[in-house]
Amino acid sequence: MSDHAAAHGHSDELAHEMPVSTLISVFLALVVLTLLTFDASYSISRPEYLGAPIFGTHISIFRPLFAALALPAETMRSLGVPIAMAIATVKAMLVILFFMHLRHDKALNNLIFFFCFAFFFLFIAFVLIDTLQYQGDISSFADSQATK
Amino acid sequence: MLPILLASDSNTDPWLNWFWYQMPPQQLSPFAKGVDATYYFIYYVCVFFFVAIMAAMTYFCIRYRRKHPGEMVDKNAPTHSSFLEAAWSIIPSILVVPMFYWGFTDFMDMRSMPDGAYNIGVTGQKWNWTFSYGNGKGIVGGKLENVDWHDKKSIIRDLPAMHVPVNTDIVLTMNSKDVLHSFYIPVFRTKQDVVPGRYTKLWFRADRTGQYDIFCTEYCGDKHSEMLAQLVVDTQEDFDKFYNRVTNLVILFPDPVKRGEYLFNTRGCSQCHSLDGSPKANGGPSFLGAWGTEVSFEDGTSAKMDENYIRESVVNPQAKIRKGFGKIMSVGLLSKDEEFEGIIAFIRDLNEKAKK
Amino acid sequence: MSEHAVADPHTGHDGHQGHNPFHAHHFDTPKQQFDAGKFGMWLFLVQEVLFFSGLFVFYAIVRVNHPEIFRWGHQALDPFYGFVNTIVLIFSSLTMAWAVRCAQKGQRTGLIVNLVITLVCAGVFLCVKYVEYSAKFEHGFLWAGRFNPHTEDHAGDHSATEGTTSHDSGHADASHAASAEGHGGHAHGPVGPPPKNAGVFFSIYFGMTGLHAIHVIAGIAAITWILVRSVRGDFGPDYFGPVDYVGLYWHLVDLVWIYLFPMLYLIE
Amino acid sequence: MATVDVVRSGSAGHTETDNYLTHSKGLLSWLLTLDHKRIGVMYLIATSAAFLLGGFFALMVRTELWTTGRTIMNHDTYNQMFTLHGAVMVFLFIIPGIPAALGNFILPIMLGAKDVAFPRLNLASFYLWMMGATFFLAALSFTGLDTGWTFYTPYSTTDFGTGKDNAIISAVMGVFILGFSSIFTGLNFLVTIHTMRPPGMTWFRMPLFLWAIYSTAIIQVLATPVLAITLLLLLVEKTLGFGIFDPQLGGDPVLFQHFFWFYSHPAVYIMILPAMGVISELIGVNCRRHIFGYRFIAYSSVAIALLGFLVWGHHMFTSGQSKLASVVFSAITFSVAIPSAIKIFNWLSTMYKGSITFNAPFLYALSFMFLFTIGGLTGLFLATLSVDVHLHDTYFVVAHFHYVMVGGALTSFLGGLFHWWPKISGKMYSETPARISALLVFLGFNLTFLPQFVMGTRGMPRRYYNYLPEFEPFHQWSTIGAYVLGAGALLAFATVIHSIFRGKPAPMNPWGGASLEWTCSSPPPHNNFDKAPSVEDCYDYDKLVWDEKTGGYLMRK
Repeated sequence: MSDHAAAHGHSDELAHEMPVSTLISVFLALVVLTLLTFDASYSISRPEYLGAPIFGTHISIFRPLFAALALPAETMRSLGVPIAMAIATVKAMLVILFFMHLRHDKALNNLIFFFCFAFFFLFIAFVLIDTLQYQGDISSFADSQATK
Repeated sequence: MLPILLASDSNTDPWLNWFWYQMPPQQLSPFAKGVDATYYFIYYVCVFFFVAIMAAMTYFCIRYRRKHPGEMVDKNAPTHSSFLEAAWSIIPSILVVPMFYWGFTDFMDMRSMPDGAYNIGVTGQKWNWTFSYGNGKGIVGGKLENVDWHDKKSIIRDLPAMHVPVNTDIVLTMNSKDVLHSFYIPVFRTKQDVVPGRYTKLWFRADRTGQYDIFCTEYCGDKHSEMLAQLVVDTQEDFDKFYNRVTNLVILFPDPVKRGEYLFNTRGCSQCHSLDGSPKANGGPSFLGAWGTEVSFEDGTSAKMDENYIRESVVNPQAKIRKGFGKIMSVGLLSKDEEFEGIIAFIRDLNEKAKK
Repeated sequence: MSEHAVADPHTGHDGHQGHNPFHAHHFDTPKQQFDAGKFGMWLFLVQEVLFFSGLFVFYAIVRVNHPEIFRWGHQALDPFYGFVNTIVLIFSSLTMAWAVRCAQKGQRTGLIVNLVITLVCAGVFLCVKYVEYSAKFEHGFLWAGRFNPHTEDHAGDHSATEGTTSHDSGHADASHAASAEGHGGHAHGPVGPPPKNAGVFFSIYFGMTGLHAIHVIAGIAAITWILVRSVRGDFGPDYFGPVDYVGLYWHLVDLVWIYLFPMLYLIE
Repeated sequence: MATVDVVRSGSAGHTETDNYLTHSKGLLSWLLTLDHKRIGVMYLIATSAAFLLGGFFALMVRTELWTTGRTIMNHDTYNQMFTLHGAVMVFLFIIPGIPAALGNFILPIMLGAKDVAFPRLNLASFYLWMMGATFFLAALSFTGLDTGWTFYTPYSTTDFGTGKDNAIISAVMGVFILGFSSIFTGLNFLVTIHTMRPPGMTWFRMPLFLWAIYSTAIIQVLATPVLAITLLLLLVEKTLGFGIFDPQLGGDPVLFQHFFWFYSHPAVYIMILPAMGVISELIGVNCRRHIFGYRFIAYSSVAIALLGFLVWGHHMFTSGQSKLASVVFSAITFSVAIPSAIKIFNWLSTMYKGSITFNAPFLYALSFMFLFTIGGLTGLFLATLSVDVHLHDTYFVVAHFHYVMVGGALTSFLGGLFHWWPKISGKMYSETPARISALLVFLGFNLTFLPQFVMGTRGMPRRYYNYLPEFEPFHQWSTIGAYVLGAGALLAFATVIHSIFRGKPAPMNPWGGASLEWTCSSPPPHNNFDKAPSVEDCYDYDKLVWDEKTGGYLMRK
């Protein structure tokens, strides 16, 4: 199934073996991405944030980026969710593909796992669309109660 | 077939009325005819397919019945046919398109509220409906108690009646005080759940007078089945009479104290005046213990709190300002004699209650 | 939740038994058994994802319709704790993946050490959660039905709700530690009065992290079971399915947390 | 026929006496068994008991409705009766009935496997079922479970301050646990079908029953966890006040319906897909004709399973759901009609030029065709937006889903039970009472539910204890029908039980089925197959020969 199998010398290997170097690299990547999430979040929400104080200087990826783009405050706020979710998804993919071996797993296991996310999003999307539509009826009732 | 169906009117068409009891009840609202036409379209499609399938099934059962356990079948009988299978995938797919389309257009009709309609408030609670006219000026309600369920007249007599004028667009703004209910008027083919924490709306227009059933169709507990009401479609004159009757305070509250309490709560008095002796923030003096006492004013004068004083304070609030209070109340909120009678009785009654 | 099948004690012997004591009678080959177990575990994970989906839907709806609740509520959470827990879980994922590798290669000591580290990480995670939860209980930052934030506070502890003194939050030690990590000791007391239904934020917080914590506890039980079997020496290159399956489960727990952390602690 | 070379014994080497029933003895050998056949039998007993319990509640409901006003019980009792009827029938009988009872027994044998992939998990599912059922019985003893099987909020989260609260909590716990039983069963079947097929058993050689169970299992694994989380949220809402569904705490009661139907609509297909699978087998075998359009039926099962996830909002057209969502859900709902229609037409074509025998299983299959056609067609009314607004929550809906669930799932359960009973028990049931039971079920069922369509179109709301007097005649017809139906079902079970004691020993293949379960002895041996069976077309009946001596069919060599 892979070249590691040959190295191990076991003929009918049950599953792929992940090299230690890959595992540690993935771990480090996850840590870096976690710090990046902080960086993005703080760059958006905290004006006084300059970057992570490391080696006597402030290191930040997103702050100079946002500064360069000079986006209006509202736009920047609305970017918070997509950026955080995008980074989280990259992290999740790393975990799924390497820690969970899905990259080397059967196509079927890949299929069902991504299929289930399709249902997950379907669920969220339909419910969200509907509740957004009738939110007005709820808020108008809440307003009428407040004035009473 | 369809034009005949669209024109069919279940109130007058005896053939439709006779047909196998499959009749929905009378149709009254603008969309009821559309709903029924769609209903019948689906109905006849279903009958056609059902009869065809059952006829084929019966024929095969008789024609191909097994005569001996060892009997073998014709080996050349087909085990699939792309043509047939395509046919019975495509034909039903085509047939459901008009069903969806007519259902969709009538539904949008039902759910889009007309402009300038007459508004009635509907409140559902366990287990009765309350109808509110003129923004709460008139309230109609009632409960079923110990009726004879075999006698429809006695049921109707005890039910709260929602009166509406004929040939007028009516919008119901509905809310529930506790759990889910659902407001269902079969003659209008319309129904809407009544949800706590939000408003839901329903509209209709009755094109003839009469009296019709209203049901709660969302299970709401013990006496769900008794959460009924009557819809009374009146002529405009009758409706006006009804409206005057339900908004007439003397009829609604023969007891002046009750009338006063109602006015206190509904005409804004309670926003500034308390009933427990404590002053309200940015408000006026409390009503408790005030009756019959000597009250002093900002200009140094004083007067006894009696009928005339109260009347004057309501009609012209700026005339006498109580010591320690500002010129807050601006407009007289009551105008009719029976209203003054009520609020005076209410304030006087507070003292008597306090004494006890 | 072991999805693997082991030998059936009631079974009569058949041709396949003998070379592996954990090879169940109804599978033709160990490979078939392993694949069946793995497919079963993936299906179980699919089920888990959809199990969590309800809470994510709830989150999405409140988030979209009432962002003010989040803007206010998330300040009550200390990102430092979230950060520590993220690193702890990621690290435990690493050791778990490593444990699987050790099992595959028949390295018993490595397997045991990795599993023990994973267990310790899970324990640390729960301890941090405990500290966080007790702070929320103390300040009355509870779910909607019990939401009752106190502005007055216990002796010696500064209120987390006093927005004006936000730089001096109740979690002083945590904030300092956060600075040490290089992420600024920002305060985490909500600023301003709570918006309407602010408690819903804490319903979401307790709902999501609580369900996740239950999964962590289940994971601890599963890993302990694997550990016992590892000490017994059950696993080797021919048979390591259970380690792999529990590993997959543990990574899913990590996966959920990867989303929960920014969703609850970071996003405004 | 005596001149034809035939195989006399399906699994060589097994004597008549060594089968799964006699393999080991004692109560514990049953309670701790890992044999899918024994677990299937235990499920069969348990779900049949649940059916009788649910049926008892149904008769109580129908008896009370004999007259408007009080007949035999008060409001509260009536509300509990219809709640328990619905909940017991749905969660304890229909959902596990065919997949867990018949499926467990038949699936591995049909597939040519020795067992399901995870025998211990299989036993665990059974005990989870028992645990869930216990919680239900506890709810019964707390008295006052009256939320309907749907547990709609905010009624179910109301703080009643009586035993009702405990009853609701207990029942919700019960359903939660039953959900996991269902998930594990589905998971087990999916893995079994994917990984345990013997050489030669390709996907398109699988009997259609397996395709149906496979599709069902997809739904069980994908949808049931959503029910589980919904009920968990309902529990924390009720006990702690989480503010998810309760408007007073900022929640949204309509959200509960979204959550609930995301599971419960696909759950309808958990109920009907296995039934369709059973019918495919019954029709093929009893018409002795290769099933018509095999691939279309197989694909349509999977299509129904997947489309079933996209239509849940059609339960909510009047709930306060937005117009947009309603329109989208209505449009998608119609798409489910197509695969269902394909199945009906394909079954019908299978009968063409067949050799049709009218044994009890086939009579049940015929009534399935009749009843499910009505059930399916009346679904069109309810998928149509404007018509549904009128019919929603009336007896029309009640009649519609009973035509699907009872007319579909119950008749195929009984049909399948008779069909595989010789295999399960090794005994032949007596044909005449079985046929009479089929007739009674068919007539009683129609008498019960046809009048309900009429009432529904005339606006009679469901879940009513009292009703307007004009509906009384319809209710009385309905009640009479219910008793006939009940008698039919009892007769069916009595016939089956009678055969255990008095039935003739069953031949290996009494009906002439060509799928693998008919190639092992009746009852099957403990290990099903000693060596992987050779797999051929499971709908090719030419290879079978009638054997007068044993009263069954034998395989041509």
